[in-house]
Amino acid sequence: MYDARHTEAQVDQTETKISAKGVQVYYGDTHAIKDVDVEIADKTVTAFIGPSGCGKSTFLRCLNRMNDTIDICRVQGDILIDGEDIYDRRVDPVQLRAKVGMVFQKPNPFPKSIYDNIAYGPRIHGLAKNKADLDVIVEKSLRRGAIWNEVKDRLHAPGTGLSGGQQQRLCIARAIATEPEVLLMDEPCSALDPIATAQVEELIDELRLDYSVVIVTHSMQQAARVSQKTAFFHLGNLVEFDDTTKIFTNPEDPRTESYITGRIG
Amino acid sequence: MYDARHTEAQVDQTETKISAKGVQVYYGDTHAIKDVDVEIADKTVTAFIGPSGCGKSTFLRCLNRMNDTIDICRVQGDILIDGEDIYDRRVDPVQLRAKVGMVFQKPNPFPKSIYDNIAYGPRIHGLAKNKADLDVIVEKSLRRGAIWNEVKDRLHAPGTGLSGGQQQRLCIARAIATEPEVLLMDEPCSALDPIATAQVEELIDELRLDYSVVIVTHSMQQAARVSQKTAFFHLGNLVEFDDTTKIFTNPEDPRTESYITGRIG
Amino acid sequence: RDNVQVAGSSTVLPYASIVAEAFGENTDFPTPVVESGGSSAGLKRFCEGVGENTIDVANASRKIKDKEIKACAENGVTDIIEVRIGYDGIVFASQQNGPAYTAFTPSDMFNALAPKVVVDGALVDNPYTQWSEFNADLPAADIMAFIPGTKHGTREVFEEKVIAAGCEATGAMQAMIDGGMSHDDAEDACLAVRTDGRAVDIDGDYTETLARIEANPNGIGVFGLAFFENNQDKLKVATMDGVMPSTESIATGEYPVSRPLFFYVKKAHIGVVPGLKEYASFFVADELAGPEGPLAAYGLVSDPELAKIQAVVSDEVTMGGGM
Amino acid sequence: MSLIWLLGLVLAIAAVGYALGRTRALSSTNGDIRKLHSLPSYYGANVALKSAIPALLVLVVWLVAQPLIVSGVVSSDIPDSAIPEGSSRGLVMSEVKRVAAGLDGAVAAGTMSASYAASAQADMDDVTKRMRDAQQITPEALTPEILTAGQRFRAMVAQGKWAMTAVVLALAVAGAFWGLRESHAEFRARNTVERVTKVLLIAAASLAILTTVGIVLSLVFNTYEFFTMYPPLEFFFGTTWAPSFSGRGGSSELGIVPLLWGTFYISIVALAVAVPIGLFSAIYLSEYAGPKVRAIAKPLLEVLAGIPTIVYGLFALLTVGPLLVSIFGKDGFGWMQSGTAVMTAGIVMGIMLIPFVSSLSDDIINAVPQSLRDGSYGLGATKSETIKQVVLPAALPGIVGAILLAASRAIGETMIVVLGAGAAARLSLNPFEAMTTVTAKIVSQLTGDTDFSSPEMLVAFALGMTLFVVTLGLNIFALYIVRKYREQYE
Amino acid sequence: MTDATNNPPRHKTSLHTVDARTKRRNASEARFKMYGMTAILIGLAFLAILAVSIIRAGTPAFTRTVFDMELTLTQAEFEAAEKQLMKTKAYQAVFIDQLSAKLTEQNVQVAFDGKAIDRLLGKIGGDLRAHYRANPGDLGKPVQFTLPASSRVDGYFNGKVTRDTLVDSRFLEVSDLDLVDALHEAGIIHSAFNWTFITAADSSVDNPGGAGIGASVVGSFFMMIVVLGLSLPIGVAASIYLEEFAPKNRFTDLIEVNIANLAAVPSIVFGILGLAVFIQFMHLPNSAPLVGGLVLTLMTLPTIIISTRAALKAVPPSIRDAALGVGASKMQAVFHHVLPLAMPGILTGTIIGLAQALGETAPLLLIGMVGFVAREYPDGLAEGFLNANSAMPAQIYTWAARADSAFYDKAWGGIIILLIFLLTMNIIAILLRRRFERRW
Ligand SMILES: Nc1ncnc2c1ncn2[C@@H]1O[C@H](COP(=O)(O)OP(=O)(O)OP(=O)(O)O)[C@@H](O)[C@H]1O
Ligand SMILES: Nc1ncnc2c1ncn2[C@@H]1O[C@H](COP(=O)(O)OP(=O)(O)OP(=O)(O)O)[C@@H](O)[C@H]1O
Ligand SMILES: [Mg+2]
Ligand SMILES: [Mg+2]
Ligand SMILES: O=P([O-])([O-])[O-]
Repeated sequence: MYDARHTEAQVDQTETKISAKGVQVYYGDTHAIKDVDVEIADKTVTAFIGPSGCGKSTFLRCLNRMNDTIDICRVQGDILIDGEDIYDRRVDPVQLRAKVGMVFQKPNPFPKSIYDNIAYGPRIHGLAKNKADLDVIVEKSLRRGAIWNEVKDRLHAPGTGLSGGQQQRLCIARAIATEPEVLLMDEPCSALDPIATAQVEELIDELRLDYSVVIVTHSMQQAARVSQKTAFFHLGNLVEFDDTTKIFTNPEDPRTESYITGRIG
Repeated sequence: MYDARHTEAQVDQTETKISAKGVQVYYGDTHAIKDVDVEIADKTVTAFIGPSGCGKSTFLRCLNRMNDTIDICRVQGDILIDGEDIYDRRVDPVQLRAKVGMVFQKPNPFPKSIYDNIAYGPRIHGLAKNKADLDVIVEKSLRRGAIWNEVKDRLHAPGTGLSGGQQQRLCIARAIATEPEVLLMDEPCSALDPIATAQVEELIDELRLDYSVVIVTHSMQQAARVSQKTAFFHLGNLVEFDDTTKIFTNPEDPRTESYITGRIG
Repeated sequence: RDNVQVAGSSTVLPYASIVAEAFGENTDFPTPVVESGGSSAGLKRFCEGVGENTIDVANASRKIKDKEIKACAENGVTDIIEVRIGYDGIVFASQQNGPAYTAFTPSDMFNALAPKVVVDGALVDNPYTQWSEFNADLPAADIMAFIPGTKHGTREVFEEKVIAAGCEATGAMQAMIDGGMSHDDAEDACLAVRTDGRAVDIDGDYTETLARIEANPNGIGVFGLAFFENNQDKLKVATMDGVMPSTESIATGEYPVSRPLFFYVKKAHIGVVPGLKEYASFFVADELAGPEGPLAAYGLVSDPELAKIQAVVSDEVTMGGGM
Repeated sequence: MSLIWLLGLVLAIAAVGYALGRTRALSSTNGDIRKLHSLPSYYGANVALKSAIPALLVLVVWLVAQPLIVSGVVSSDIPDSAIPEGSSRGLVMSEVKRVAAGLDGAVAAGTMSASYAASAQADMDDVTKRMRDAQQITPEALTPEILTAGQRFRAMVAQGKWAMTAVVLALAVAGAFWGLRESHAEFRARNTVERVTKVLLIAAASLAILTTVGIVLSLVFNTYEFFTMYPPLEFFFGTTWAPSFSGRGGSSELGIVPLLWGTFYISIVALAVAVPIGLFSAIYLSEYAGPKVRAIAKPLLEVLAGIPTIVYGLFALLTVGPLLVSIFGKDGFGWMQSGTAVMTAGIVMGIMLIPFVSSLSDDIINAVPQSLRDGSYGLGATKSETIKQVVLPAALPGIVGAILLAASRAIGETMIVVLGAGAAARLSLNPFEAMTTVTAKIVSQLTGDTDFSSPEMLVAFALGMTLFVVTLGLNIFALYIVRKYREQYE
Repeated sequence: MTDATNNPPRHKTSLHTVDARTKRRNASEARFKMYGMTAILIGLAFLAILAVSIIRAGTPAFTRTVFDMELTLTQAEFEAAEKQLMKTKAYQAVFIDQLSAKLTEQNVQVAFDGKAIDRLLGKIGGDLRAHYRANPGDLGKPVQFTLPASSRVDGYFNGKVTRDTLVDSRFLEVSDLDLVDALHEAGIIHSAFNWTFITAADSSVDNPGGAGIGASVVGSFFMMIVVLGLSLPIGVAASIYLEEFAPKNRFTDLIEVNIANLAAVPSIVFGILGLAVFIQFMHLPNSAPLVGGLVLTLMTLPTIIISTRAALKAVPPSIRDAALGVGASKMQAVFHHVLPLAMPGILTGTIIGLAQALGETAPLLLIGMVGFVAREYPDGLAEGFLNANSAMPAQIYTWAARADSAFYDKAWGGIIILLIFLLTMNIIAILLRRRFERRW
């Protein structure tokens, strides 16, 4: 049923967008990410998989320095985006985050109207010249987030009054409204039904044409469907990182194999 | 891989645990649940499926009167548990909720230690005679919630410092710690990896021996695996309610069929 | 700055306010600003120096102390004109409907309020709970006196002119000296007031004393004469040593408990601050501070030597004699 | 040009700069906002800030410095002979200033020509008369020295004013140009503006430090002075507070212990009233009451914080005191002698403090996310259990803050203490006895009749200083408690 | 997963019958709720008691007894009066003469003399002089005057002075009351609403009839403008810095403790500081509302900072994450999202802080706003901030200390005005706060 895709297409060697080297993350004394090296290619969808608590979200949050907001969190190692170290003192995390958008694991709409939730990013980035422009952006984002039909009549109702899945899609729409170059999505479909999931996957596929997308997912099927590269994390280690097809058909590490066959958790 | 189950077993006619008649729910002017009749049997797992925003959570929250806490929410119709109308004025929602436990869609651990998160329910219901008793309950609940191994060394760390999936399992453990007669679970496995999901499903299956479980899920496979009865909601209507096998193999309503085959969302 | 600035004693404030208002209404100078805040605070600001941002006049309910004059001089405030405006009578009054407290002597007050009194020739802890216990002429009512707190200058007058006098008269002072105290120590010890709650310090104003008396029928309070006269319908006054307090008896010195009131003028500001000298002479003019003037009408005991004081002001005679 | 005008002009330049900066930035990318580093308004704000802030800073500094400099120069030019005995250079200067103002006034009223005012030297009487005609206040006897100095003063002030106007406007324009030059697409306008904003925020926060420094400075010298006159040991450990009049040989006993005890005791009673009532009110308002009740009850309770303390004092004296006496006095339990007591003041103060606890706590409780409550209800907890075990712990820092604020207020209150608890310092355990507080004594010693360089007056500063240190200790302890028990949600 | 069966499910219970434990818990719930309700009721009851006593004690201030009479002042009398030192007394004498003449003419049956009339009159000379100085054209013409009676006559009209309790004194004698009755009958004196009280400035201690709170309302108004204009922005800015931007270290802890500690500094100490810094160092004028406002600002800041910080802390971090995640800067996240959500707490702090500032007297004592200060209305803004003025609490405080009990009524009347001022001031904040309140 998931047909209209570009999946099989270009897994050719595009340039590296993000490259992480020797990344270590500590929460206080807990060592949450242990020496992770990873290269994320441009115009590619990379999936992070691994058992719950293995550090996927933590690593994802390193990529746009969202971990800065957690007091006890310390990050070591180098993360380069387009060859620039994002932890460099000259880097403005704000610009970084404008470039690297994020959908959080727990949907967190602003306690504002649905419209304002979407319009906020474009407004602060000056993406719209006028109100009409903004309306267009909001509608387009909501459509791409596969939620337009459900909310078009209540754009000015609060975003917090939506159902779980609707909030999740609202957050996806909010993230793409600012047109980031890299989009980090932490389990974006966890609360979505198959149809909505399919629409979001379609969106991801479409985004891949221009951007780089990193997605955390627990659904092996989803990873297989949307990603070209897959990284498998386990207990804070990056166990294996390779082409998705390779990982799912012929993993090198025994742990990877056990995980995708459902033996370790 | 999901083998050690009692699934095929007793789908025999057990007595009705919950019966809802003509339930209508409004959020302000929005009509979220439209005239739903449903009978939920004891010692059975009932799955609610349906596209995002169709009213599953809303209906679930009616069953233990959690909707009381939303100001703008109005509930009409009768919901009987063990033949008693839960919206009766004599009914104490507190007792009701002790009897009908709930796992929320968004994990909401208390800002307390992991231990206290679990111990909270048993403490207020007086389920433990002493500290040792409580320790036993906590450990057992965490084990059943499939999270013991991950947190056993940090029982006194805050529950809010857990990963998304860990929080979800913590909330499951918290709900079963009070041993409710009915357990309502709103997408309990949305943030879980397959192994953890399997463990939770095992738990559900085990709970079914004594209790009645209602689970909201977006995964048709999961519904098929764990439930004996399935209700399909669409746009606030209960479209079809029948044995799970029936729903998934031979649905009566065309909408159900389209949904399970992935055509409407 | 074109107005006269005055600060200081809250006891002098009422009189100063009458003068200031009249000064504004009767001359073309702006109404002076009169701040309250206590003699000490007023003098402190007075002595901060000369110049526009310091006050011109300090009101005080006591004479300026030598230490203060010295401090003033250190800050360049050297020529100070001292102006005595009259006397403040201090009276003992109680509720109209209360017990018949009509006549006291310093001895009565001492017996009632001292921590140690002489009973049968021996100095003992004050055993009295009722006035009649030591003076059969006084009513058999519980002792309860509201006396000025230690922040008030009135307390000093009360201690010196009433308690100390009583101490000597009852022989307590002699008893203390006999008991081995030096004369000075005994004098100090004489001023103590019992602390078991029968003598209540009032740090607030006379209105507070009045409120306490109204709430407490047995209470006897210490008031200024002006305050008492304004509230004669609520209070009845007692004689001291047989003398009824009044402006006349105080002016003649018959009534023992009173104190002089002053204000101090910075000579250096005269001629610089417009209206300063006019204000000072207006204050002590017969029309105001004289026995027929509004200050006396309000309750100030006019200074019998007012003419001398007027001369001091008009000649700008500074303290210590210099011109 | 008057100050208001100058200020207006600077602001106008800033406003124009804002508009220009915006458009210039936009035009640098041909109207494409997306190519700009920051939103156009940030470019505008950058220009506005660059033109306004330096100009205004210079303006303020100038306004402070010019009078000092001009006075200094003019005053040093006055010959010593022109200063009458007993007067001072400062006083003569104020006369000079008055003459300058008089000349200004006379010119404005038309009784003098500008040139006459600037240069007249010969006829003092004529100058005086002309100033009087213009309703100006004049010195009694105008001397040539003073007139010259006055004219000099006037001239310098006028020059200074022109110079200031010129410098300030030039700075504003220069700043605007600087900002405008930067208004191109690559310039990080937002970062610049935010850096300035942050500096402003830091400046605001430093004000608290400055205030503290100011308070400590204004207390510490007099405190030191006090300790040179009175032994510190007796002050800190003396158990009697009995100031007497310094004229009488300094037999005062100034022990702080009874005052601290009274402060502590009265505050405890006040908090014992305010905290339960306030906290329960807050809980009721935020968790139980409907929006209507809440909308009315909360502001009404807040009125309690705005009633002048003198009313509370009288309420204590006239209503609560007698009431307590009738219960605990001779006719009742016999513990209480008169209406003034720790209890009276404490209870009334507690009433005043209710809104400090109730309103602030209510806001904080209200801010606890609903999902936490849902989590607890879902487990079958009652509302009160939820509140006690989930909501209150999550709101703890705010609630402790509110209680501290109430405690602070209790410590700092005087009027209620004076009228409700009396003025006598006493060390007793019986809450039905009169006592007094440190603050009440600070006020009464400061406003009293005693001589201002006596220990009886200076002790007020030592009391203030001690209280400051003691409350600092309490606050550190409170911070520690909050840190220890804080439950951070999400 | 085996041991489920070891633990048989609890006995099924009916929802309609409440088990013992639940009963106990519900009882405790009911108790808890009742405590809450009781707490509110206690608070409101205290408020009601205070309000009733304030209103009861304060209403007399709003009425006064006045003489209504036509007066003709000749040029000669005017000139004679202007020659005196106490000119106002001469005007008063003229009024008394003409009133005596009128009474004789009307053949009033009560014995009276000039002194008796003088006792009944308030201090009116000032008003008369001011009138004729402003309108010299009225000389020689009859002019209708409405002038205050003495405070004792006021007391007689509102029942505070009765023939039984009155003690003859130079202020009033019992026989004078007959004259009052006669004048009342003749329509010369009557009660009227006391506009003077609302509009006038303070008067001297022997002139209660002329006393008003108006000028000090203006003083308080200018002070509150300063307090609001400075303490709210500075307080919020400081809180934002400390809560959102400052590195969390010993130094910020120090600041935090410090601010909390500032709240405990007795207000008079702020007066000491204000005197030293603003008046002695910065040479701002004495008794000026600007200085008062600055001192009160320092005093209000801790309240606002403490409540703002608490409110900022209470905003869930996920909101900040959401904003940062779409590329907002920290500054934007704070100003666009966190601050609006913290608004109710900020406004509460403002309401309480301003209420406190509005009612504070002690620090004003040291910077010269207590005493006999407010005499004229300022013309214009600059004067409003810089001219000597009093403030409402200071005015109330001085009135309450005065001997004539008529001022006591005025003090209570002043409190009513102060509370009205407070409510007006707060109403905007209260409405705003309601708009910002929300749960998430
Ligand atoms: N608090 C609320 N206020 C207003 N509308 C609400 C509120 N909660 C839910 N709704 C609306 O009610 C409808 C049903 O919501 P509900 O949460 O029950 O959906 P759901 O089936 O659980 O969806 P999902 O799978 O996305 O969680 C949706 O349209 C939703 O927007
Ligand atoms: N704020 C925090 N403080 C302390 N420990 C944390 C915090 N956040 C995460 N951790 C710990 O770090 C580890 C990695 O967490 P992370 O959230 O990255 O897991 P995850 O792979 O995203 O899991 P999930 O699939 O359940 O979301 C976990 O053990 C978690 O408990
Ligand atoms: Mg995660
Ligand atoms: Mg849902
Ligand atoms: O205010 P006093 O100095 O007169 O007490």
